[in-house]
Amino acid sequence: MKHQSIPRVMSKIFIPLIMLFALYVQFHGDFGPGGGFQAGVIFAAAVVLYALIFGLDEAQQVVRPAAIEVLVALGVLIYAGTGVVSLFLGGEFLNYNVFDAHHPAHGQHLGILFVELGVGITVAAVMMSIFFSFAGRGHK
Amino acid sequence: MIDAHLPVLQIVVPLMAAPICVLLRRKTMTWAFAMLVTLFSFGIATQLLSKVLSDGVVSYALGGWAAPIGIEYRVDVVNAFVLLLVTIIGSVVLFYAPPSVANEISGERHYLFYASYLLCLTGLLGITITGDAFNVFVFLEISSLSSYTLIAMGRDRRALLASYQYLILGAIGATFIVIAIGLMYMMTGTLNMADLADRLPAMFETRTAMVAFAFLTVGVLIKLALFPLHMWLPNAYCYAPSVVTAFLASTATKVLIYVFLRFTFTIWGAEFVFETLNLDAFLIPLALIGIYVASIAAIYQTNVKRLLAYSSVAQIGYMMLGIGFVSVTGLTGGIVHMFNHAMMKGALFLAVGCVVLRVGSAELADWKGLGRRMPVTMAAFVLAGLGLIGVPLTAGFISKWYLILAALEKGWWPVAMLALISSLLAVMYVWRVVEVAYFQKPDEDVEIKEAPLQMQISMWILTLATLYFGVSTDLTVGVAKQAAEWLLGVTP
Amino acid sequence: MVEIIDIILLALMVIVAVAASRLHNLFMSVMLLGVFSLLSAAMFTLLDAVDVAFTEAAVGAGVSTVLMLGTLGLTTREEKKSPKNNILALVVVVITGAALVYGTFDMPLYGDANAPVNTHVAPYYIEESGEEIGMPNIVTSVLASYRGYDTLGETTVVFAAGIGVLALIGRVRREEDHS
Amino acid sequence: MEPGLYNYWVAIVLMMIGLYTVIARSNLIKKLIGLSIFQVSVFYLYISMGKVTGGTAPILGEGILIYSNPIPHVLILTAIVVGIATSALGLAIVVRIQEAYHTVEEDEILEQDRAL
Repeated sequence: MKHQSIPRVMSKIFIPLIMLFALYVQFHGDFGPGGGFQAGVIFAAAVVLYALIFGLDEAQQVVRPAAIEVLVALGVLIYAGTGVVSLFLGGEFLNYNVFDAHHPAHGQHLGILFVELGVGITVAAVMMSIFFSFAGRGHK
Repeated sequence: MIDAHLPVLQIVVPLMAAPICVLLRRKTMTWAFAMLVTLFSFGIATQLLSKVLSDGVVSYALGGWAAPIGIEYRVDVVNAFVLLLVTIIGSVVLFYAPPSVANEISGERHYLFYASYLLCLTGLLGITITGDAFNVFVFLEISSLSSYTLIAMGRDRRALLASYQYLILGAIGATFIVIAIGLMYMMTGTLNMADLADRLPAMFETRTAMVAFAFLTVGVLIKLALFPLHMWLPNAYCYAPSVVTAFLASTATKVLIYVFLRFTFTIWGAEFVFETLNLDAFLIPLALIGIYVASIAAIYQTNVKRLLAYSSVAQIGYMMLGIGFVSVTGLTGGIVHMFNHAMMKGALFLAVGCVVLRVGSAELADWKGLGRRMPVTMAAFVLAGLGLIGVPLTAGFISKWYLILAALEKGWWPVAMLALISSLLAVMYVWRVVEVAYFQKPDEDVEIKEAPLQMQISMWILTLATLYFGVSTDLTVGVAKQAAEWLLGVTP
Repeated sequence: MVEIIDIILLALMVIVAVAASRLHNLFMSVMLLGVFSLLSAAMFTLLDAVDVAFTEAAVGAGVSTVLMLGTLGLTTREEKKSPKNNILALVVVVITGAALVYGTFDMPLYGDANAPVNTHVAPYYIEESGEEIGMPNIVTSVLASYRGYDTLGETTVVFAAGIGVLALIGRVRREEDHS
Repeated sequence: MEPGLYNYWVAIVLMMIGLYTVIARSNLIKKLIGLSIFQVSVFYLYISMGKVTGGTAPILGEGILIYSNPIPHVLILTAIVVGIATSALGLAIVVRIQEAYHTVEEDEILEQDRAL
């Protein structure tokens, strides 16, 4: 599809919108349906779309495989790290109340924000990595 | 501070170490780091066991939410013992790993191998420590997915199909467990194990409860490979990398046996399972048939890894036999055998790994004359093999002693006889290897070196453990007896 | 009205599942699996599980379909007719299904507000989460906080699958081959 | 129509279609398709048990008195993720099998191995 202009132009409009929607889903999970997992999948979908239209090599220039591997690990570390921080603040593992000594609910908000971010990063990175692995297998 | 958080650190430390391995990437560094982390988990497990033995049950509310609102970690003498077992094997096998892994897996994937190894360890520990039924499923999948990866990394192409078949059966087993947990939840409204134990008895009369128990049992039995649901095991153990075989054979099925114990005794209660449903009437024959069929199959194998894999299926039969007696002696025998078999099978598979490194094959035909060419490795193999048979002064004797004692206690002479006679089959399959290694001349005369010291140290630790626990039984039988009493509710 | 939609959806799901199972064209089978996921997502919405519906649509109809199609591209599009006799499979499935149906007869009826699931633990989340967590979406509160540890496990499962795929079919880094 | 047990039965029928496909088919991809159907049907069983008649989605709002049970939703969100993780890994293995054996039919693979 590299040389067809309609998909190329359309995707240039849609990919930013998809990414924006992913961010909306990521941070709106407290109010409506959504959260890190769904956001991660949608974000990865944007990159997959880019790869389908502009080619795998082009996409891997934008998101380098080495960077994806770092992100795969980073998400889990953010999630578990949130728990470790709560340990150091004197609470049980993943007890977000301790993040804000005066308003436990604020602490909960903060904690959920972080862990959802961790989920989002790992899921997006894993989905991209899996897609690149499959696509790269047929590429050679 | 650390003391209060021991239960969660047991899991979170190896869990976080896996992504850190991915970040480290360099093979020596990832191994060294993984080694450090595994030893640390081993330290935590010893601490936990001594804490449980002196203070009783340790409970930890994750997220600060008390059960049943939140997820609870609950350590008693039963799972503290299993945690210790898994971390011992995890450390010893990991110490052994580098030369063998370097030989069997291409270098640029070593960091992924060690990350998966840590994840598998995390999953097994997580299943063991948790007090929440659904959490068991989540950690079961962590360990399963990483073991599918580890098995598929074997260098023979048959490893791929073995891993795939394990994946399919494992997924079916796990889905059965999910169905069962769903039905249990449906009837009680809770997922916490202690809360389930309180609320399930009111539902024992319902057909739903019975079906839930049936699905749970089938799901767990697939995963722990009790005959005739063992189809995935021989190929998976045979074609996996040597290190993976040694690790999984000594831990994965043991942890699933623990899950079986936990669900039947703690959650459903021995009375319902064995008196209302009469599970023992089904378990004991199955265990005995399994012992015989798998032992005979082992005799006919031409590959040492596969031979030992069939022997594992048979040994699982002994453990389930002990559980089926539903007595303190029987359960003690089952639990001790879990521990002792992990040591013996670990030693045997590590010895096979040494041979594979130097000879390049686990085919029996290539083992001719190994007794003279790799005397140290083969000596360990023979000693651990004697344990498998159940020769006195080895650990295997202790566990079989208790199993036979339990049968006699019940007055079940035929069962005791059958268990005793089955040892002859073990003599036969161990002898086949010994005969080839010591009494047959090699086809060609090439010099073969012993495996590197690092590998031999690990192998001998487990071999000597087999001998040590055949003489000194304070740790094994002592703790196992307490665990058995705890499970049967006869502890004061 | 809702019941009619229910029945139509369920009937469609059964038809699609049977077709996906029977067709020998794997491409169509995979597409039907995607349709099956979408239909179940619709069903989940009717059952008030909006979060689950969203995820099932994104995962079942999206990710899973893409991965399956990717695999078909690398392997084959046609399933060979299997000569195997399937009586054994049929027996296993019939027994399993019959056991499950037998189990349903003592289940609480569908939609019963007094079923154990709706009277124990769940009311706590519904009543207290607004105060304790301060978020309107109860599913998010339970997922990320009350049972947040399960979600850590879930993220780890995704991680495990990620490095598994990388280990099996990932790109081999050329620069490390020389060292 | 009085709601009763019928949707549990439909869930069971769907599960069995999936399970049958997993056990009976020889094509490795088809088995994974069957596994997905099996798992999604189990999700449906879970979600059904959390539905409360007259309830709404468990998102707190003014003037809403009855909510459906959020716990099955949470559990199934986790299970969906586990399901796709298993499928992805399974498909990766299938790709490797195709490269090693040039077929994805289980019986043909076993035949090739036996021929060795």
